[in-house]
Amino acid sequence: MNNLNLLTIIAEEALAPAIEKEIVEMGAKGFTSSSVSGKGLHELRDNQWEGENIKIETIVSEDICKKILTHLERKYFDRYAMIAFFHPVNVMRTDHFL
Amino acid sequence: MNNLNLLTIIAEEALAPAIEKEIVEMGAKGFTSSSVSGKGLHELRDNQWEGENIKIETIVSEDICKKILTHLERKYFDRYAMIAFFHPVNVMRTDHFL
Amino acid sequence: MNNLNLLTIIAEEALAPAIEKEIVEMGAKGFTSSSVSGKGLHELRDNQWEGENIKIETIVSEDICKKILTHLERKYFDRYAMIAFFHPVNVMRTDHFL
Amino acid sequence: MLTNILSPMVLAFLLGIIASRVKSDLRFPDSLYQSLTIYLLIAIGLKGGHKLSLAPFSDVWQPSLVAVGLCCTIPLWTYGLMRRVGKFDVPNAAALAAHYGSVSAVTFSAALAFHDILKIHYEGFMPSILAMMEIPAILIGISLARINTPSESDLTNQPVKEIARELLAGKSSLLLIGFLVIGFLVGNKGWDQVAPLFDVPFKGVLTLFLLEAGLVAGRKLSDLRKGGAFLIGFGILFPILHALLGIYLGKLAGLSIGGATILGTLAASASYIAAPAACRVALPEANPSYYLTAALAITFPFNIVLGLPLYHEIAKVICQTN
Amino acid sequence: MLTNILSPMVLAFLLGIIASRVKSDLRFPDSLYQSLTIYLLIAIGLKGGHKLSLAPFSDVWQPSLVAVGLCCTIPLWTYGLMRRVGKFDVPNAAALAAHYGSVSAVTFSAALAFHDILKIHYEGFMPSILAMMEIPAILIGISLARINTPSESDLTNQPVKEIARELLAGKSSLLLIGFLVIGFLVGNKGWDQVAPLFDVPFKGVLTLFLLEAGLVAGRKLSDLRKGGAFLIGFGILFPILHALLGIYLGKLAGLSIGGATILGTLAASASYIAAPAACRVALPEANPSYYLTAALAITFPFNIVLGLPLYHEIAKVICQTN
Amino acid sequence: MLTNILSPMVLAFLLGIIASRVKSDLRFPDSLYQSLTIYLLIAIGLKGGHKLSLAPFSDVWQPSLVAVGLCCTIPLWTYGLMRRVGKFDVPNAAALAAHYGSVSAVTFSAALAFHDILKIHYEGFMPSILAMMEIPAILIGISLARINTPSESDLTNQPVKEIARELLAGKSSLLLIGFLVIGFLVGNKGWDQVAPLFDVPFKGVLTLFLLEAGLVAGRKLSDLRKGGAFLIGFGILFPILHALLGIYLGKLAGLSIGGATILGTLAASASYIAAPAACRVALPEANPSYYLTAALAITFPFNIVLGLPLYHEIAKVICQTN
Ligand SMILES: Nc1ncnc2c1ncn2[C@@H]1O[C@H](COP(=O)(O)O)[C@@H](O)[C@H]1O
Ligand SMILES: Nc1ncnc2c1ncn2[C@@H]1O[C@H](COP(=O)(O)O)[C@@H](O)[C@H]1O
Ligand SMILES: Nc1ncnc2c1ncn2[C@@H]1O[C@H](COP(=O)(O)O)[C@@H](O)[C@H]1O
Ligand code: NA
Ligand code: NA
Ligand code: NA
Repeated sequence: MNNLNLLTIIAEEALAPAIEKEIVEMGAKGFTSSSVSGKGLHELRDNQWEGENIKIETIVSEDICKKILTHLERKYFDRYAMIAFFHPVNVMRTDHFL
Repeated sequence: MNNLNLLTIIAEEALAPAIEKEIVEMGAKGFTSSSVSGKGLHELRDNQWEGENIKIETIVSEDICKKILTHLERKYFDRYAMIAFFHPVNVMRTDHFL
Repeated sequence: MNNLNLLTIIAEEALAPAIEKEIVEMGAKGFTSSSVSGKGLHELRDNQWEGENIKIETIVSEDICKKILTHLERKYFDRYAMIAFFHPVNVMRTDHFL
Repeated sequence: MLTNILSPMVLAFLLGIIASRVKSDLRFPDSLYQSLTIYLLIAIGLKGGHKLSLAPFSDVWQPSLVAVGLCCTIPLWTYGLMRRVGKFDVPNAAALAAHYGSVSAVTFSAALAFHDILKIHYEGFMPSILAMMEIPAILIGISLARINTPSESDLTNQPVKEIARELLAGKSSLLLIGFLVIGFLVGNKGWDQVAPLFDVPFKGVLTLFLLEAGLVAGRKLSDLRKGGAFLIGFGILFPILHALLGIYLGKLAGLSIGGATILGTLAASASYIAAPAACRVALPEANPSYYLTAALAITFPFNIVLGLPLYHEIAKVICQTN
Repeated sequence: MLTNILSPMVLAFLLGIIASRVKSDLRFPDSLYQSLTIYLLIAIGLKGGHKLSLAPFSDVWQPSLVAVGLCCTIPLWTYGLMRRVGKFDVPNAAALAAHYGSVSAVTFSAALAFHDILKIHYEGFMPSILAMMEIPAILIGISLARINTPSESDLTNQPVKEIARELLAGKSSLLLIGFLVIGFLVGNKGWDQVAPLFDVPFKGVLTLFLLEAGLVAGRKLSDLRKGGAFLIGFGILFPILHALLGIYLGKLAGLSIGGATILGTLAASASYIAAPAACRVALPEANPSYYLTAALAITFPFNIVLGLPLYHEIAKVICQTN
Repeated sequence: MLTNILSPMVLAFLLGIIASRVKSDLRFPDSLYQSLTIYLLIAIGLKGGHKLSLAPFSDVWQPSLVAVGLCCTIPLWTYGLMRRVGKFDVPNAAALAAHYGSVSAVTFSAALAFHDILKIHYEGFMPSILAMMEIPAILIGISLARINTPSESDLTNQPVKEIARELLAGKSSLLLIGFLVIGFLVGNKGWDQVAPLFDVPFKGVLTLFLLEAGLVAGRKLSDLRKGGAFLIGFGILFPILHALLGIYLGKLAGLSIGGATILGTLAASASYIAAPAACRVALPEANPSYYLTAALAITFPFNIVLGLPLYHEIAKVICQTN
């Protein structure tokens, strides 16, 4: 289907290059990244000594969203500080993202 | 209910430590923060002299979302530059957030 | 209608002052900006030499959302690295945004 | 006066104001501003501590007493005037009292540079005076608001003791006091190790900082009308009054002309780093437009550009007549 | 030439290129890059202004005229060549014209350092020449595009006057011109206050900056093929031509060998701070791949590494034959 | 020992710890931390390269051999001990081995400063030793984990060769080795150009850096109980053991007292820049609480405050008895 989701990944910043590469390989047409700090089940991650988090947002079709999530789950979820979530969005120029 | 919301709080950065502490106390399992600038009914907030804003995002159940919003409203809304909004999201590993 | 949308614009940062001015002129009561990097159909935008992106978020009514999108499309979309998308959000203090 | 205006520091400040008036895209990255602040506080602290270690205690205690006296009383009359003459409400009057009772480390630095350039001697331990004057006035200002507000069991009303703790642990007093102690302890050998970074390029860094201060003050200028004529008058006349007092008492306490002028400048200056942060949290009902505009767009430029040479002239008169 | 390549500045630039080719995770934080830019512009301005205050006006006006002449004409023939030989469309040709007519402050700094190291005298007022040459070419480039495009009532077409205003108020010319004036006004006393920060460590900071420049240029190298052989040839041959012209005219205008070489280097250099920003806004249809690649990945490295010693040799020949 | 504790560097570190214990809001902006790291690595590299260019090769090769020998064997027994005595699982034991085999550039800098202050001579080429010791131990640690884990066709298991490449291209070794080479090549003339930025204010910058290190170490202190008594004992005793070894072997390899002490300090130090980053990616199952706490909250403070004077005394004994 062509409904578009905004998929957000928050992960240890050391993973940023790998994840960005992989989501593009799996079909995302682009992504937007920013540096964030945060806390979850792991330690507080808010400084450069111990590492901060990266927030990667990508607008993708439902299929690709699912594909990326499956991949992330298999490769990263058990081992790294990381969460991922998504919700539908309305975009201008749908074909930009497909 | 266990439906999860992404609750976003944008507030004067001086409030960050207090808000982060309080949302965790009220049951949020984690949060993600970043530094933003902005403008609303108060002055433009875009520099360190006058202060910038913090954006705090937390994925929480509907109950806790409501609880946090009630608290924020009571304690901060009239006195500080601050907004809060939320919308449902789909997550991987629901139990991570409950 | 008074349903509120969170409209997100990601664009070359050189456009930030213009876009921020224009969305306020078109009726947005506020906005929140942050510096992000990203990749889409244009080049990777992740450093100050070649320029990064700005992410502008504004909570607006459906009407104003449409108005802003039409304006962005006419003025910027063909010429600049830029995307825009929106989705409904629930806010505290609806009148803050109208 | 011309020597002051033609110093790189003051010109950089004016350039900053111009830049923001012509809507230049010149901006300092946030972290540069924060880094410069850290640098200035450390540099002031280290040098002050080093000089303090060389000064006999008998020289220090009297000026210290006077300084603490000044910063504890200035908020009182400032509050009174603001309430009665300025017709401000409690939180705004208290916030202004806190700001004008406290001190500005950058104005202080400019005063040091001013004296260095004119080769006028001043007491090296003045930074310890600066450190003493920062916090009390803020606490008094906030307490004034608490006393004069019908106490509700408000969940935002942090106890004053807690505020005091936060101020003491706050960035600016922690660095200032911490490095005063460090400068005091390390002796000449230690001082020589850090001087190339924290002393030699100090005036250059101050120039950079004042450029940034000018950028912000320039933007604030458009808020002047919000404050109105009263705030402008207050923001200029009160500093002069406080300077007079500081100089006079400084002289009585045995300070040199230079030292007295610097004490006067401290009394005249208004805090815009520690005080705004504290007031924002403890007095959220006070409107930053008032205190930030007064401190940053009126008093600070006045002190830097015209105040310093004026206070110097005043000090010359006072010290000669006595 | 070896002395140039073995300078810390050039080696740091090459290290930066290597780092980005081996995909190092070395990155400068954005705010460090911005801070270094601010530093360089202030430092160049202050020193230039200071030296200008020592130079008789009669020495300055002829080179200034030549400089302005150069930066107003270079865009014209660059545009023509790009349209006819390079087969570029209007916006791209105009953007390239703007970039090559304007100048690079970092290349300029490297030229100063080059001469300092070889102990070759040059006129101290050269930074004022740099300041003059920055903006006109950008305006001319943009105007060329406007003239040659069928005017639509486009809401993006900012009037050129407005662009001129923004460029003048823009970070780089504001700092450069502002601190030229400050350096001019403050005299020796003022200069001594800022020199420990803005003069003494200058070459070290330039080394840092060139490391970062190398990182970016290295990444751009992979875009070279997009530009193609024409752009590479242009990015090397035109600078040499412009340098020749600059040196020759500089000599006629009475500059020393060193001064003429620096004027030549300015003519040869392509802007990659002010021009890209302005073109992005005013000529969005121009593709940054072309102008950024040419300016940053071809001309800049060529000038820094090979151009400087080459221009120096050319200057020696020209100045001896005359 | 008092001279060490009363140095500005150590006091700043302690102030940082205090600041974080009293929950001060003092924070260094991320980009300041990154900038200081870049500065330190470049400064160490440049000076080391410069000094290396002045040293005869015959002086260098023996200490180099010893250094490489040390950093390749330390991980082996550390791993063994962690597995058997500490009862850590494979990834955690391997990560600790990687950290303690590798070295800390900041501890190294503190050791240089310590010797400078006491005016004790040491070999100028020590930074090249630092550069050699950084990476091998990390690779060995990671390989130990790979060898001792039942290999699954895991998509996260990067080949060790790839990890080696990333480490070599990684920020810290790239800057260190790159500027070692640059310092080596540029000669006295080049050194004079960069020394005002990269040598003169070095101790001041180190003071700033240690303040920040203290802030982080202070926060980590609360994690100490998670590590438990074993980790505390290990984090203090092993460094002393490694220092002893380093000093003794350094002496055998012909180093001066100062040089031997610095080699000992290197052996004693634990990496907390390169190693944590590498382990996080290559050994995600290892818990950062263990290795970061041990390296940053135990060994680093111990080395900086007590270790340095202790190793110096040890070196005096060892070098006199031989
Ligand atoms: N409930 C949550 N809401 C928002 N962000 C979260 C939440 N839980 C975790 N995070 C973010 O995800 C990162 C990794 O999470 P974790 O793996 O739980 O440590 C944290 O550092 C936070 O930035
Ligand atoms: N309509 C809006 N859309 C997005 N962000 C807003 C909006 N209104 C306010 N904000 C953000 O919330 C902060 C505080 O808002 P205010 O209390 O209205 O000044 C502002 O500085 C903005 O960052
Ligand atoms: N599919 C996408 N998902 C998230 N962000 C995107 C996407 N495509 C583009 N962007 C962002 O929008 C900017 C401009 O996009 P573009 O015009 O496609 O180069 C990029 O630099 C990204 O920051
Ligand atoms: Na005061
Ligand atoms: Na040019
Ligand atoms: Na070690």
